[in-house]
Amino acid sequence: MSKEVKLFIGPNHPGMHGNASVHLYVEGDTVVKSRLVPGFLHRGFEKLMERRTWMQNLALIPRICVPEPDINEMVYAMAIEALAKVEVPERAHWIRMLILELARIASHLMALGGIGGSTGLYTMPNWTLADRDLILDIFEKITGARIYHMYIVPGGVRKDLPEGIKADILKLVDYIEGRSEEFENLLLKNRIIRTRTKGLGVLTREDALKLGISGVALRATGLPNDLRKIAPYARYDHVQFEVPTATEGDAFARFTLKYYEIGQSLRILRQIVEKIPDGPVNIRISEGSALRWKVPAGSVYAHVESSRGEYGYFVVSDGSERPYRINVRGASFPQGLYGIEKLLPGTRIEDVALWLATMDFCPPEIDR
Amino acid sequence: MALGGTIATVLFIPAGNLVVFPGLDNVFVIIYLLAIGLLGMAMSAVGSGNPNASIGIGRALTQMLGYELPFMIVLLGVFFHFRTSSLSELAMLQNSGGTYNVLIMPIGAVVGFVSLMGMLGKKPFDTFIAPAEIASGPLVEYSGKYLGLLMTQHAFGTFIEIGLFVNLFLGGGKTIWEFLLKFFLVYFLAVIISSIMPRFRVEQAVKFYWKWPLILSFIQVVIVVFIMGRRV
Amino acid sequence: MNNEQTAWERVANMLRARSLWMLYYCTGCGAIELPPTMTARFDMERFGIGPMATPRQADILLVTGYLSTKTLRRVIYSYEQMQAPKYIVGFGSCTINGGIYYDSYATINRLDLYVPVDLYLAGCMPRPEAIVNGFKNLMDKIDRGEATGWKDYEANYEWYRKNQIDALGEVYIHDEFHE
Amino acid sequence: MSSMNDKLNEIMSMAGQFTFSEITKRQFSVNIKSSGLLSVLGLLRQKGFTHLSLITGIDRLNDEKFEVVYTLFCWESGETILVSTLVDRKTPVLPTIMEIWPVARFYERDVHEFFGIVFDGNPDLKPLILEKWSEIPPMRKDFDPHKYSKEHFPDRKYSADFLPEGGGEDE
Repeated sequence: MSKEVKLFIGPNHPGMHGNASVHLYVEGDTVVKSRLVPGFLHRGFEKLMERRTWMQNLALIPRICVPEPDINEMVYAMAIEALAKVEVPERAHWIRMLILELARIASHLMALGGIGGSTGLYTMPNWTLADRDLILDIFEKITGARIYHMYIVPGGVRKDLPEGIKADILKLVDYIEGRSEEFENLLLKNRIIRTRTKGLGVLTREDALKLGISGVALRATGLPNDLRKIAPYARYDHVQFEVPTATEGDAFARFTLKYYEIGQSLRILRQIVEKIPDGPVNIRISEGSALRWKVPAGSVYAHVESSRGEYGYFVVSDGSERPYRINVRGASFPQGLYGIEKLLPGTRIEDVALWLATMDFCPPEIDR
Repeated sequence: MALGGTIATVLFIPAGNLVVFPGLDNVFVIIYLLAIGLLGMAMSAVGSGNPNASIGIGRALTQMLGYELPFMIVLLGVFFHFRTSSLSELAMLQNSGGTYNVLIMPIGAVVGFVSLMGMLGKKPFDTFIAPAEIASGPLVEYSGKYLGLLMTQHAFGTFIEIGLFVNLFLGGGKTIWEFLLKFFLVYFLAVIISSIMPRFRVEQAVKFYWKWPLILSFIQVVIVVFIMGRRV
Repeated sequence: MNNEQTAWERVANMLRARSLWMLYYCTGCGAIELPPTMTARFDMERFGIGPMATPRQADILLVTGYLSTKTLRRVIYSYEQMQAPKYIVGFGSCTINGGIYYDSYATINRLDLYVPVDLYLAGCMPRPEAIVNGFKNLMDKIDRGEATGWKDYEANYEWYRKNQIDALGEVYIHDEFHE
Repeated sequence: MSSMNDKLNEIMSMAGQFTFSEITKRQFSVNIKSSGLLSVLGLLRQKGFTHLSLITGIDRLNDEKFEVVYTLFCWESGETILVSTLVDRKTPVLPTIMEIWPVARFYERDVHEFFGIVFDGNPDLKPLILEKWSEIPPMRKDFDPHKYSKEHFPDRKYSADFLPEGGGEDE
């Protein structure tokens, strides 16, 4: 029995996007046992949120998960509106959907860049991150900030869209669609990437459901489970788009789905720009100054389809100015902790970084 | 030791008309000395105790297994045809005969180039210095002066391998400038290919080497032995 | 404290400043701005700064934003593994005085009690332009020979170690694998 | 939707005493005693609520209780059910639901670490996120992070002169 080597794909490792440590027990080149040790990015969000008023939390919540901060604001706003039984003006719904879809494309581009990085294809990250920057420019025009926008507030959206933004968005959509053919040649039709990811980390449908995995990994096993279709929020029921699925459930299926989802999101963006109505963009949740809002007592679970899967907040309010308890459910919690323990054994060392990239696992969601 | 072995090998590569040891530049001498350089790096890396380094060395040696086989077979074909194995004579024969090996043995040249990519550790086959997985493999524990030594050793290695390829297949060039020009062209081609290729896994690399290049090299040898016969 | 540099040291500093290698280790939320800084749009390769995988071969350690106690331990490991002329760049206000997590039980409030910081970058996640500008300042500082954080880490090592022990209990974990 | 309610009522009646309320048109919350926990969750799983989204701990300090909420989601109908139970704060012990949802092992480990609720039957309740934590579980209401942060992590003293006379270090 050859010696079992203990190996860290530790916090300080180029293959690891973010900050978590995977402990591998390796025999020869194949992983025998693997375990995730999270907690490196733990800041005690849930405790901090209980010490701040509802409006102060707005500055705190986008900082939970870094590649895609807007879903936090959206879920926080949806939970408060559900508790306060308040209906957001029509235009705010459409603007929120616009922000979420732009964030999804940016996050997917980042993930595809990560896949290129871990297989050594360094032209891929250069391309995808350059395109992602164009999206961040549009975010800057709309919200004033690149990454943390704090734009979706309870009761609608902070301010209206600047003029001329529709033209910029259409220009961006055409540009990214124009580049899709180059992306396909470089990534999807690339024979070496195909041989490396075919059959890597195969996830069967029962395993996915048992593990509580959601998002692209679940859709790669054939189930078209997308919260935007099953439990539509904002105005997703007024927009046509399909949910791409595959059947193999391996790494290759996962990142092709990510790529096709970018195409779908571009389609949604076009429809949003056409159908967005005019009108007010936000209303007040309760009277008094924004810092002294009181949300009626109750508890609600609001969740959204993020680029990695189901992302939700469980918000409990006791009617005071500060939330009583907020619990964050990241999509990477089951994929990271249980997925790594159950699915990694059997793969080779070179593929661990690639597996993490295709599973798109984001450590701050686990540590909160 | 690594650097010493590699510098010793460089002396034997004829660069155009600059030949250091006229009589001794036999291809087998070069292949033998090249191994010393790699072994030096291997032993010092494994000594560093970092598991990443030993995995990197394991990969480098298995990959070496991969590309040596087809490369050797093609070399035998060339020696059989030209009836000599000394590099400078080979270069001289090609120049006098006016035809470069790459024209009369195109398949051999392709196999030579593919195994050259393996030797240099260019992108499709650079699993042993893969930064994303094992944190730049054997070089993981080096820094400062020692890293500098290893970098120069790698640079010398690149010069040897491409010089070998240029002499064997492109006629080596009558003057030093012509040799350097060909050297630059071959290196440039290798870099272009490697910039759009992701990385193979080690066993995939070896499987690839033992599938296409091996068959091609056999075809090459068959052509050389039966059709072209021995050169007069 | 402008220290006069010997001729050799000035040349060494000049060369050192031109090829800084950045340790590819995202310790906090600011790390999301590093990929755009490294790739095509805000390319920092122009300044000779490139990502490096191992602490052994890195010169700059980026503390990008808040630092939880668990990560502080690993930052200390990495910092001590790095070779002598090493510099630490602190991102955002979380490294200066706790930032938005001033009252969190898991993040430290002041970075330079534990490791010497050579440069602070402003911005709650500094933008890529700010990062590149910050690296430019760091390079000038190295040229002038003022970036000597690592020297006073060795000089008053006990003071740093005492602070680290206060915050972390004990720095080196034995059962790293939590058997 | 109403068919959903009758189906729910029929399950609930089997599980004994419960309070039932509807939060939004696709979300219901059910409060049951901890004894009926396993049976109700098993039943709900057969009824299509296959996805366990979350296990949340809430510290009801003033009435000396911990509340644990299981969030279930049904992929087909898109409905969410919040099954919540109360458990005494002094001896918080709950049965584990690992047999029904294996992934619950990590949610329970997380809740155990932050609240101190023991889930018997869960093999590894080791610390998951915190390292070398000697205080009481941090998410309990009686733990003050600001005081802890002041003691353990000294910060920079600012002599800000713009503060009004009355102002000063906040609480």
